[in-house]
Amino acid sequence: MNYKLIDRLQILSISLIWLLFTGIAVWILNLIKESLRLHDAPDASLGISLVAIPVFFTLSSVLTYVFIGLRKGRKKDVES
Amino acid sequence: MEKAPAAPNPDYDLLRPIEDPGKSFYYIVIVLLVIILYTGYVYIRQVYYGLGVTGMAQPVTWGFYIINFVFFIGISHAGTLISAILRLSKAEWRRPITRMAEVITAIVLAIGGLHPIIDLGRPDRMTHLFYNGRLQSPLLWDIVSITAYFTASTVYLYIPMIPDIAILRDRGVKPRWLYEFLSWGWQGTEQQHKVLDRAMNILMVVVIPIAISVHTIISYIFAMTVQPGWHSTIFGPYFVVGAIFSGIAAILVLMIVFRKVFHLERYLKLIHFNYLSVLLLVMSLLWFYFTFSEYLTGYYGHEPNEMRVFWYKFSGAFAPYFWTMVTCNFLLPLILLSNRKTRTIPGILIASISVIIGMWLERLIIVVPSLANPRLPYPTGIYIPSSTEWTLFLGGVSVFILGYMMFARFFPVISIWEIQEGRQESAKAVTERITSYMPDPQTPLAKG
Amino acid sequence: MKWGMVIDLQKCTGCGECVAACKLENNVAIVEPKESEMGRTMLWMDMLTVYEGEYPRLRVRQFPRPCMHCDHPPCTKVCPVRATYRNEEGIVAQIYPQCIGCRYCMAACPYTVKSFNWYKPEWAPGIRETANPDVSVRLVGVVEKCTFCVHRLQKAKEQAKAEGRNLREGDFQTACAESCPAGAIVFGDLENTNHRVNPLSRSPRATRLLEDLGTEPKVIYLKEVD
Amino acid sequence: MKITRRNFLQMLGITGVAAGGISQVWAIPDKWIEKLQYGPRIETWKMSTCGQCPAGCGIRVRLIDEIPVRIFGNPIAPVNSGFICPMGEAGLELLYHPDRIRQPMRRKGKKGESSWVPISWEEALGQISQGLKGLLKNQQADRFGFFFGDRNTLLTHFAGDFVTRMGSTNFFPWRAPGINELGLWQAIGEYPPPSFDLDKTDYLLTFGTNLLEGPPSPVYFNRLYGKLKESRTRTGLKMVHVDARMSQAGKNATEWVQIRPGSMGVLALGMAYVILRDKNFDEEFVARFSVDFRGGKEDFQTMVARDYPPDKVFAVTGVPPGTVLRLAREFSSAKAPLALSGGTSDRSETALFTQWAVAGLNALSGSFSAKGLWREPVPLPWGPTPIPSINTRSGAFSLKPKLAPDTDLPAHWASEELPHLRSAGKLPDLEMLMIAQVDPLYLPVDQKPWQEWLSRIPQVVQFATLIDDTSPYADLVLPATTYLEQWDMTLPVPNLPFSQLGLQQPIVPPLNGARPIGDVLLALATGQGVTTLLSEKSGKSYADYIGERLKPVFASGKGTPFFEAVSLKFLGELRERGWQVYSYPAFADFWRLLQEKGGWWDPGEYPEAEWKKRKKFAFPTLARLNALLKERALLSPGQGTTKGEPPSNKWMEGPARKPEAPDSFLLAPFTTLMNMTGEGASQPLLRELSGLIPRVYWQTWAEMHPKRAERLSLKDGDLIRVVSGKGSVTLYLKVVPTVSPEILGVPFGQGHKESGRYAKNVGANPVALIDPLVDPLSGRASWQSMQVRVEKVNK
Repeated sequence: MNYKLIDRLQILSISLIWLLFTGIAVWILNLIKESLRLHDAPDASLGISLVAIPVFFTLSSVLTYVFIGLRKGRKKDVES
Repeated sequence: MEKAPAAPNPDYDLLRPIEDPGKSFYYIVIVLLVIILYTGYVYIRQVYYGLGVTGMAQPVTWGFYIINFVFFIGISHAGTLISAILRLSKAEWRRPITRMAEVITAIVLAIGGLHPIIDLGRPDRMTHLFYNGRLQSPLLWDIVSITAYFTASTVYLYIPMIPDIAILRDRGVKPRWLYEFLSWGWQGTEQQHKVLDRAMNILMVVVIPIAISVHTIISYIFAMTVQPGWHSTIFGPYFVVGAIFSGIAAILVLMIVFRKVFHLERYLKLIHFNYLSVLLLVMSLLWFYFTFSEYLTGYYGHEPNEMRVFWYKFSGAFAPYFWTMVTCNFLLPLILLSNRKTRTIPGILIASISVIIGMWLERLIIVVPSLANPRLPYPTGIYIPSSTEWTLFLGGVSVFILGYMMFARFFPVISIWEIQEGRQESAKAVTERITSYMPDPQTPLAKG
Repeated sequence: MKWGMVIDLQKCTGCGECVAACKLENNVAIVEPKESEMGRTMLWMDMLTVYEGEYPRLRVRQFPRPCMHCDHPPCTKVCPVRATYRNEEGIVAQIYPQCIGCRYCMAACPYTVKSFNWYKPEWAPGIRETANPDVSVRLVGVVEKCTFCVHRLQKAKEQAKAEGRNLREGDFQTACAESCPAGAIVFGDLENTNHRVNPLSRSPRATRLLEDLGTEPKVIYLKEVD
Repeated sequence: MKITRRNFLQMLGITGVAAGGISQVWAIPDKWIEKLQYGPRIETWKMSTCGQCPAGCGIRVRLIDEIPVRIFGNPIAPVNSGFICPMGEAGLELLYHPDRIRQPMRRKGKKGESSWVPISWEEALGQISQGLKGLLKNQQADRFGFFFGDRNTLLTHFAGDFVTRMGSTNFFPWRAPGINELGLWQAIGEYPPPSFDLDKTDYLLTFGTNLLEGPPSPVYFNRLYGKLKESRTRTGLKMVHVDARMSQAGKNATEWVQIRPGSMGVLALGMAYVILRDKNFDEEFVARFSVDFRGGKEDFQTMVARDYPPDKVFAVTGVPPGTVLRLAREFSSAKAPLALSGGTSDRSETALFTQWAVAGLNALSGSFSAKGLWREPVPLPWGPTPIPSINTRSGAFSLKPKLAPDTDLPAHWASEELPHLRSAGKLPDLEMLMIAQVDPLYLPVDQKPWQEWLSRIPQVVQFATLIDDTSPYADLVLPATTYLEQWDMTLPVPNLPFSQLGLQQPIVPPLNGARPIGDVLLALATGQGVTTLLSEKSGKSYADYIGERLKPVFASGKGTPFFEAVSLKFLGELRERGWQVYSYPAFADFWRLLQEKGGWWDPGEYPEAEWKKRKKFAFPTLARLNALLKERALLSPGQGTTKGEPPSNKWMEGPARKPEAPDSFLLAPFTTLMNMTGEGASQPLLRELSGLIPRVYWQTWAEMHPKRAERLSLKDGDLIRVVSGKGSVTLYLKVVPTVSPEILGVPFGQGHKESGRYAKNVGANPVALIDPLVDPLSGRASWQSMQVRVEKVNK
């Protein structure tokens, strides 16, 4: 089995997750912009974003942390 | 631990369902697939003709879809929340249970999350949410919180699974590439273990508030309106309690099923059921307490519109459902679980199923009556769900079953490495912990 | 500019003309009998009845019920896509192409004024083609409701612009106000002291539906006194 | 759901076929479609007059590229001044009705079968003139008859004229009698009766008269009620509605008095009893202008004193003595008391008795002496028009300039009794009957004899826009135009303080092969060599006939075309000074103005009622009533006093009308504004809104008092079967406190067997329950006193 490919895929997946979460963040910010433009209750929007965005990033960073951590923690003698 | 020991590990028969699933598995899958395909057809028909094919009308403009949405999301609180709490409180008996619970969460959330979309009159316009949604609408809050919860719980499910996936990989279970890909190169080194533990510690802390927020926000959908029976401050906690309540019931049912199907008596012992059912009993009492105070305040305030809804539930058209709910959620569990003789596997099974039914009824009773009794002098609305709605409900359930079966087909439903870890370490850890609770013998007491 | 309506229940005879006029003016679909039986009848303007006391002291109060066009509308707040909003002239408008049909606004409206297109609206051949050309026909799966005949406002504005003058009271009347035989429905600018609605809205008989909810409706009822 | 939906659409398709007689469903002309899509969207307005009911409201039609899109009220039409009613709104749905007949059709199969062969106009007209020729040749002109729904338009005169010119006298107009018509006819022998002015009264007592939901002019009276309701809070005007069902009239009155159906006359006389006892009656009027009040041994006073003490009245009417006393005293001490009878009181076996008694009450309490309260009927400048009449002795119909008080009746009273007259041998066997603007087999008439009668007439020709319940008994159905495609002229509405002529003009040319009735009649007449229908040689069409009739109006210089509102008073002054508001030197200008403005009106010509000039007011007495009963025996086969029996007034109180069993009720049909006469049912809008107030859309409902419902453990929305000796219908139950506990209110106007897709087999027709009872004095069919049983049906 092609370890290189799988390795690539793993990296790809983790980056996709980042993409997703940044996407969500951008979306929320955009909605805040909207609500400011239409001046209907941006406060609620802000509140949500303050909670939501950090949460998403914590999740993604935890994932990355594990991802990198596991790679670092490999035994050197293992053959790929 | 080093690499997998040569001696056949007793826990490896947990992998049996994965290594050879057996015929019956495929039969069931086929049946479920048929149901799901039919559901798909029914849904497409609904999209084609419009929501008219449902039983909804004015003034009851929300029906099964919203009810099931709330219900499924409620069930989802089984997993992550509970396992997180158990992990956090270092309850050692959690080890065989946690994963089952977390899987429920992941799958049910996916299903529940779809329901609002099913409920849309114009699903083709979903995209409007993205380029000009409005965060001031509780619906948007929901979308955000549910996405967060879904991702969080999947991560929380996945990370503790890595070692087991590695085991599968090492045993060369097909499809190899999948396990290779998912195991993220786990080899069980000290370092990796440290990383994993740290990650999990962070996650279990993060997950709990998210889980709670999700159901609180779902309750906001109703509580944010000024409708009688909805506009209530305790709806948030009320919903959360209900959710955990139904969640625990769901786990219990699943545990009993798996115990039977995969012969896991060695792992899922009576003690587990005992603990969980006590938890269920506690939640049942808590639920009753909330229900009681919710309706008492409404009744005592005696605001005419509130009362119209109130009587509609207590003695009106919805009385049968209401009292069934009370029986299912309170009386029956109380009787069955408070008494040691009936707190047996069958007793627990009955109690849990009745709780699941009861909680579904509760959602029904929250959604419909308030809509059916408008403030202005309109005639009381009627709501008779159509076959379409029933089918989609059935479909949702079968998707859940299928999903769970697929998971059980590819991954162990009981965390092998945690059990082993438990075997090897926790005994030691626990004794240490206990001694640490005890007063130190060395230092003599100061003489008075 | 704050458009509002005053309905004098002392004058209203409950004939239902406003309802008919509204349905035709706004091309509100007529659902088939089965649907109607399920409670899917669409009335932007509805006629509600309250029975007070018993014979011989029985009094029957009937009141027309358009959209209240609240100043603090509970419906706009919950809409996830801004398909309904309160415009700067105080009219709570619906944007049909925007609506995703979640029906949250219907659930949130304490006056239950909104209707939903459960099916594709159907008209008999001929009647569909000759519907009021000023009002778009709705699609399946969207929420609709009384708009204070906002299309007439646009026309009136253009007219006034073309004649290079300001909007006069008579220029913009809703279909119901225009057609009420008893003259019970008066429509106009609540802020403009020259408009009849302005003094009427301050009459001692003036009352609003479910005032205590703080939705501040711009439809004002003048109580029946006998 | 999907399936039922399909079915529904299919059902439409099929009815379309059946009704149209052609496989393809009627729609607007094809050339319009393109116009509607790519037209320049030029907006135009046309004035005309509404033809949905006899009120003659002015309408203003909005056209985009010559295509009507909406009907509004004509703001300068005095009768409705810009407002219209739901029926008026729905006009276009009638014009564009998908089931409208495109072609003349001959019935295939035998009478009573609704299956059709389309034929050409030529063929149809040929067939009719053949028939007529035959009759004229054999001197059998009297074998030709015309049953004509009188919409209070000039067309009625024209049709009558047509019949006479054909040499026949059998012109049978049909319409509901006007308010007070029956009673005042008996009392003073005048037709049309003097009219009242609601504006002038300070105590309005309506005996079943519902001015808000039916003729003469719902819009005018809704408007007036709005005004009165507001002003009464200051003026203290009292409005009392007496009826078994509250209805809009009762809801908008200050008081509603429950009464047993058909016993209103007794209440009126009961009030008279109190007034006489109090000696608080209009001495002067009674002394100077009335007969039979006192003196003579069977005078009014004795009868009332003997037979109508409050307790007896209570027994018959169910109105407590206290209420009778109070009403009587309030009424007699009012300055300008006004009692009206009509509406539901017309629809009982005691119709005429009631109206006469009410007229007596008016006379007694000084209503006729009140200043400006009563006014003379307005003579139009075009001189007397012959009145269709029936001679109660011979049973012969005829058109007369004036009715003979003792022997004649206005023909429309008796026109529901035609089959009976025939079977009594008073009516010749007709060879050819024309039917227009009325659907007799839907109306509350004695259905069976009607079907038999129509079945035995070899040539029944019907003018219709839609196949209706009568069509299956017609041999030939001719597609008639709607009021939006034809010329016509609506005549003054009785009881309005001005006379108005509303011009109906074609908003669009006749659609899809329909032709105006007037022009068809004209063609037929010329086909018979009869050209005298139009006096001028130049005349070609019915429009010219209208022109001719208008010439004298123009010449008289009276009145004026509609114009922007000014107060009647101011206008009166203008007229006194001989001013015209418009100047129209030539008739052509006058005609043009009429078309622009929508009609002509004359507020000035409205003198106060003169009692010196007229015949003395005859109070109802036992002797008179019993005499009348014999006199009119012809109209009421098998009713009234049997020979030898001493004259009594038992029958005047109608049969004992207490429902006996706990589940039995008195059926009380009523009409709604959305569907006054049943024609509304063909239009979807009205179909849906007919149940607006009870919120039972599209369905027919039954109104029951909460107490009774409770006892029968029925609740709102239940499905009930109403059973009478005659038949049974299934209805939705509406539990409302607005009906007396004894009755079951059922709306009339739904449950058509035909009349297009929207009406066909939707809802139920209470007529199916009604036994043919007749008011022996007027010949009007009664629908008030059926005993019905109610049983629950499981959905």
